[in-house]
Formats: sequence, C-alpha cells, structure tokens
Amino acid sequence: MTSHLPILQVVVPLIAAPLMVLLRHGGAAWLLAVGVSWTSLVVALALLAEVSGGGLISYALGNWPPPWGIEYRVDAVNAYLALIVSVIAAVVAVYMRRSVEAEVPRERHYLFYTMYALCLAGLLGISVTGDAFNLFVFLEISSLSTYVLIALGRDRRALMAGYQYLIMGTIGATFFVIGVGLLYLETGTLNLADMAARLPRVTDTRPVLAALAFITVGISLKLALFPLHLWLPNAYAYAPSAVTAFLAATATKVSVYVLLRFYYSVFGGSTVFEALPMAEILLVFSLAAMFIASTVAVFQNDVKRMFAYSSVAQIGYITLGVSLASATGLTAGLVHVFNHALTKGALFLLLGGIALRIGAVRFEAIGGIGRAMPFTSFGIVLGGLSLIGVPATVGFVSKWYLVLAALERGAWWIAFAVVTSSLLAVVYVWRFVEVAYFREPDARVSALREAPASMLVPAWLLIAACVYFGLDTGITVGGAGAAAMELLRGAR
Amino acid sequence: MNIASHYSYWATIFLAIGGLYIVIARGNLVKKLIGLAIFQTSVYLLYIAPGKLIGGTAPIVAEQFQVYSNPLPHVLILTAIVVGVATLALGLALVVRIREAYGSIEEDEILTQDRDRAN
Amino acid sequence: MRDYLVLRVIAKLMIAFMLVFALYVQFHGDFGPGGGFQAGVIAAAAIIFYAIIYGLPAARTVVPDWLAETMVAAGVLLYASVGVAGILLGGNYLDYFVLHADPVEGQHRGIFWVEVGVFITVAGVMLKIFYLFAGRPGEEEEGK
Amino acid sequence: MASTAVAIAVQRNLFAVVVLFGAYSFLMATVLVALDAVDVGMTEAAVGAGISTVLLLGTLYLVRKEEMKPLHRPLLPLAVSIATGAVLAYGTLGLPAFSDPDAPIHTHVAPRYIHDALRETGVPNVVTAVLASYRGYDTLGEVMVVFTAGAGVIALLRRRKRRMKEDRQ
Repeated sequence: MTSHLPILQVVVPLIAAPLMVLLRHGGAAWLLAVGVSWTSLVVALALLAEVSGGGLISYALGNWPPPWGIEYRVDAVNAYLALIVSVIAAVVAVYMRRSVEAEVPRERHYLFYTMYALCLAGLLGISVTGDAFNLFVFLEISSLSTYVLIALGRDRRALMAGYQYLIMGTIGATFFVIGVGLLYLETGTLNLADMAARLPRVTDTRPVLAALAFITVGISLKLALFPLHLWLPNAYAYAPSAVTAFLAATATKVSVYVLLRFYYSVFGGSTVFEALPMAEILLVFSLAAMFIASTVAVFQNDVKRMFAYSSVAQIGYITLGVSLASATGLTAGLVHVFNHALTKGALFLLLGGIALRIGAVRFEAIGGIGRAMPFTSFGIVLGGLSLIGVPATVGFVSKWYLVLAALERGAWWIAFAVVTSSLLAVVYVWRFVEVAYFREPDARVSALREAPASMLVPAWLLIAACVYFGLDTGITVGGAGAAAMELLRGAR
Repeated sequence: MNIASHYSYWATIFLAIGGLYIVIARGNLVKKLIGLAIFQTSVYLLYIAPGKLIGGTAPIVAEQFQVYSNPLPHVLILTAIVVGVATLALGLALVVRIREAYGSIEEDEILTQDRDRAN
Repeated sequence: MRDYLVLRVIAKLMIAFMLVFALYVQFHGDFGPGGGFQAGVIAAAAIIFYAIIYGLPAARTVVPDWLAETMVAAGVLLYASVGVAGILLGGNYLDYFVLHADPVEGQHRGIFWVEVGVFITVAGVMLKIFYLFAGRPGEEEEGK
Repeated sequence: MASTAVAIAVQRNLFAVVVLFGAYSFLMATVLVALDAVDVGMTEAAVGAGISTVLLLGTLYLVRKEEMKPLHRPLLPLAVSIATGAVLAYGTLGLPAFSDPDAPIHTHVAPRYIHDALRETGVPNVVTAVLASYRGYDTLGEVMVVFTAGAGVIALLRRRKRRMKEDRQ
C-alpha cells in the first residue's frame, strides 16, 4: 500500500466530498471531515519519511508513463508542504464543529464540510502533482471551494468578499494557464520535470520570458503578494472563523510553493531566469508588503482584519527569503511558511472563540476581554509575540534566518528592514494587549464565558507548537533546509 | 519570424485585452463575469490554434487520413471550458445573493453602502 | 407558455429526440465527437426545455430535486471508484489495464464507466443549478 | 467575433450583452471546429451558447437589467489590459509559426497519442482516449470542478428556513 501514498494523499478527501453530499447530514459530514484530515496527516508523515534523505517518489496515474500520462512526483519540498497543509487541516477539522454551528445555517452544514474537504483535496493535489495542467485543475478545485467557503460567512459583506476573490482568483488562474500554454507550445510537454529538461534547448526565449511573467503575476494574485493583495483583507475578515484560520495557514503557502516550484524546478535549469531581475522585483514588493501592510494593520478597527493585513506583511517576509536566492534565504522563507502557518492558524482559531461568544471581534467590543476569556486572550498574546519575532517563539527562528541570509549577502540594510518592520508588529499586537488587559470590561464582556474546550484545545495545540518549535528548531529548519537544497539542486 | 505567420495569436491577444478590460473597468457584477468569460475564451485559441495542421483533419483515426491535428490541446481546453462554466455558475449564484442582500449589482453602490454602515 | 398546444406537442417530440441524441453522443463518443460531458449537457438541456414549456413544477415531478442532488454526487463517486478499483486489482489509481484480462478490453471498460460518471454528474449539476436559479423568486414577485 | 466582443464592452443593456455573448460563443465554436477541434467546438456550443446563456438570463430575471454609468477612470484598466496584451504579443512572436509541423507540440508527446491510441485503448477518437485514459486524472479533476460548482451553488442558493433575512441585517 505504501506505493500508493501520493495518490491516497489527494484521493481520500476527494472521495469524501461526494460522500458527504450523499449523507446529507452535518454531524456525519463533520466526522468524515475529521477522519480524512487525520488520514491525510498520517499519509503526509509517511510520505515525508519516505523522501527524507533525498528520495523521490514518482507515481504514474493510470499506469501511463509520464510525460504521456499524469505523474505525481514527491520530493522533500512537496512532502514538507503536504505536511504543513495536513497538520493545519487536522487541527482545524476538530475545531470547526462548534464554530460552524454558530456561524453557518444548519441546513448548509454538510455542504460546508463538503467544500472544506474539496479545498483540502485541491491544496494537497497542487502540492504533490508533477504536471502543469493538473496543477491548474486542482488550483481551480481549491479556489472554487474557497470562494464558497468565504461567502458562507455570517456578514453580508462575506458575499462581496467572495465575489471579489472569485474575480481576482480567476484572473490569476487564467494568467497561470496562459503561462503554462506558452511553455507547452515551446516544449510540447506538460510534465514539469520533462519541461525543465527541454527548456534549455529552446532557441527563442521570448515565450519563456513571457510565460515567466504570466505565471509570476498569476500566482502572485493567489499569493496576495503586495500590491495584488486587495482581495485578502475582506476575504479573511468576513469568512467563517474556521475558514479564515484554514486559508490563512495553508492557501497562500501552497501558492508560495507553486511559485518556488516553477522558479527553481522548471525555469531554474535554463539561463532565462538569470536574464530577468526577478529577485530584485520580488525584493522591492516584499519590503513594500512588510512596511505598508503592517502600517495599515495598525489602523484597523477589527482584530480579524488587523491580522489579515498582518498576513499580507508576513507573506512579504516569505517572499523576501525567496528573493535573497541563497540556500539560507530559501530556508528562511520555507521555515517561515511553516512558522507563519502555525502562528496565524492559532491566532485566527482563538479569534474564532471570541467571535463565538460575542459575534464580532471589533476592538471597541472586546475591552477587558483578558479577564473574561483568559486562555483565549493569553493565547493571542503569545501568538502576537511570535508574529513580532520574540525569542523562544517560531517567529524568531524565521527572522533569525532571514537576517542571517541578508548578512550573508552583505545586505545589512535588509537585515535592518526586517528588524524595523517587526517594530510595527509590536505596535499592532500592543493594541490588542492594551484593549484586552488595560480596559475595564463592560457588563457584556464580564458576563462572557471562556471558549469551549473543543475550540480552545486545538488552538492551544498550535500555540504550544509555536513555542516548542521556537526552542527546538531541528525538525522545522531541518525540513525546510532539505526542501531548499532540493530546490537549488534543480536549479543547477 | 514575421507577423503574418503568427496571425492566429493576434485573435488571442485582442480577446485577452478586451476581456480583461471589461473585468477591471466595469462596475456591473454580471458584466464583469461576462468579461471574465471572454478573457478565458481567449486562452482557448492560444492552445487550439497552434495544434491545427493545414491539410490535417480532426483527430479521429480512420483509414483514409494520414495527418491529424494535435489532440492534446483539445483535451486541455475541454477541461478549461468546464472550469469556465463552473466559475460562471458560481459567480452568478453569488451575484443573485448579493442582489438580495444589497438590492444592487453595481460595485460602487455596494461599496458605498458598506462604507456608510461602517461609519 | 402552458396554453400553446402546438408548442406542447412539438416540445414532446423534440425532448424525446434530445434525450436520444444525448445517449447517442454519450455512447458514440468513442468514434465521433462527443462524450459524457456533452451528453450530460444535452440531457440537462432537454429537461430544462421541458421545464420552460410545461413549467417548473412539472419538471420537478419528472426529475425531483433529491434525484438531481444525488446525481451530482453519484457521478463523481462512480468516477473515483473506477480509480479505486484500479488499485484494488493491483494497478495504479485509474489504471484501466487491470480491469480485464485483456488490457485493451480493460481500457474499454474503464473509459465506458468513467464517461458514465461524467454524464451523471454533469447532467445533475446543470439541472440542479437551473432549478435553484429558476426556483428563486424574481424581483417582480418580491415586489421591490 | 472581435466585433461582438467590442459590442459587449460598449453595450449597457445587460439583456443585449447576454444575447451578444451567446452569439460570441457560437462564433467561437465555429472557429474551433474550423481548427479541427470538433469536440471542443461541440462543448463550447453546448456550454457557452447554451448553458451559460440560460444561466445569465436566469440571473438577469432575478436582478436589474440595466448597467449604470461607466466608471469614471477607465485609463488604469486600459493600461493594465494593454500591458497584458503586449507581454502576450511579445511572447507569442517567439512561438513556432501557424501550422508548423516541426513545432514541439507536434513532435513531442502528441505523436504517441495519434499513432498508438487506437492500438492501446481501442478508441478511434483520440480526444476521447486522451481525455478518459491517458489524462483521465485531469478529467476526474474536471468533474470535481463541476461537482464543486454544483455543491457550491446549492450551498449559496439553497432555500433557507427563514433565518437569513435577520442574519444579513
């Protein structure tokens, strides 16, 4: 059975989705969702164990040899990413029951879980596939389900947020298809590895350059890279709490992977990549994201929206690591993919607890919440510390490696920028601390009970992981380092 | 490398520009979706046109033909069409709900309503 | 349009032809253009046509809502199960070669069932979406 | 086809836009058939001109039919779309010429489909063979997309039991 691991990773949640529609029962669908999420986690761990040490698994779907058939291709990079997605999925799946009951009308529960399973399957499918067009198909599965999940939010603005994301996301996906089309017309193949092997032989590089541009812009739209992030704050702010946590922790991370996969494993082998100042462009946008989005975050009235802008800024750190284009830089970026997934996942899960009790997470409504919901609030503070990058949290680890990578290149000013932008994070995290602990709770807030254990425990698991991996960096940095080496190997 | 031998691509380019323009510039939610659909159809030609061989025939194997046009782009675009209509259906469902919630399908009006409520 | 006798009679004939044509497209897809997707759309169009002529409630008695919703899920499930059958019979996922002792015959079998799956889901989805759109009160009825 | 696209951009009556879009899809289907893509043309006719138009008309029945005044600053969108077109033009100029039999797409991967599909799968329509067998997993994904859209529309438009009105306020 182990030889079927790559396909099981995707097909288990994929088959669960129609089963949920047939069951037509919210509770049963939830049980199924938890089951497939944990199965995915087990499969992802097994996959990572198989490929650690530089292994490569190739799985020919339909038993047609690639490039004629579709290939699943798992190496250290995919396995690392699939693990991140399934860890978050496993935690969120347990958590979402209570949250969904409060935020989604009962008759839509089973459809909510169906969409969740589809989104999970889509993201995992993107992670493990070795075929450019198959990647697009799974990108669409995850995107379409995401639009619905966002629009199921309680506020009517969720509908508009879903619609805007649909427009932006589809433009992004179409850009991506155009890019893939140009590459296909130049190489005659859709298999990524085959494409990489044939690209250096291409005589006319103009289509390749155009493809690089289209794929970069298209994926940047999905990635919410500044200034293409406009859909993200509304989508995160108005989506149901569990959805926000899941998306913030996984969807943008998977897009980062797609970008890296194309840059290093497809374009990397040809000389085209060096011809364009991609690294410099990425650097500028990353820095802009870090500063501008953090500044905007400071001025938000809604805690969820504030952390949404913070996400845009944190994506900047990830792409900054990528733009440094060295082993350390890539490792920093990839470590931050994992670390930020943990941190933001935890933060949004905890905010979901507040939303369950109050219904909204606006600053004026939660004054003094630190006393009414001590565990939730303290968790948010710890998560905030990790966002800032305080030592003994995962955030520190990523920033440490970013600074190292910057200094390695002799770019002390980038290191300086990383540190200064963290100060902005201090400001917005402090706003929460101030409101939660230094204001007198009004009657409504004092009457609140702590969030239910089924929500608190998963969230705290992630917070605990934030601290644990902040102290013991062996696993995360090891995994990210192996992935970075794998990517750079393809570029040579 | 002359422009005439690439005429098939010019249709793609024109449709892509037109579709994208409608999506970004227009404020009507239905019209945006139509623009999006046109933008997506431009991709069909990008894939299909180069697959055609003059003197070739549709890729259904029969004894009397030797040259066939390339079937792979056809398969890919079949998938793309399906994705397109799926997106359209979902987008329209959202528009219907937006209309029920806001009483409008103009982007400006809706955003104004939200801003008024926020203040 | 319920009062036009000519329309109703012609519609009956047309719908029968459309359904037959859908089946033709479905099963002739190996030899000519067509396949599960196109056939599904045509079959759904026939029912939609029926709904336009005879009214939505009439169409809902022919293909009830629950049936359409079940079709939505059943088709994909059938498709995915063909893949699982490949694994159970010792091949890879979606491996049709192992479905029969003769690999080409196995391919035939695989393609046939897969296309049936596509047909069921596509017809179900198109019909269900139409029902949902048509079943909603328009602004005139809501009196806005 | 180009002129219908322009007309769609200019026309403000949404009903006319939808009808034009249907005509556009039919023209697209004709072009596709002329390019030997019979399966694709058939699908585009059924989906683009058929289902899409029905859905659009259904939506128009539920929403307002006139588009309001155009936006005041059309320059930025124009610049963005023209820039996109320019990059596309730049890229496509380097591609093989129309109907060049030595182009990579005709010499790599595809020949096996054309020469061996009948022997390997027993299906003379190569498009069906590739769709359902060689790249069958893509088609599973495609059906999943349809399923996602179907379930998504159900989730969004399902008749609620009375709750939503209060929730939305």
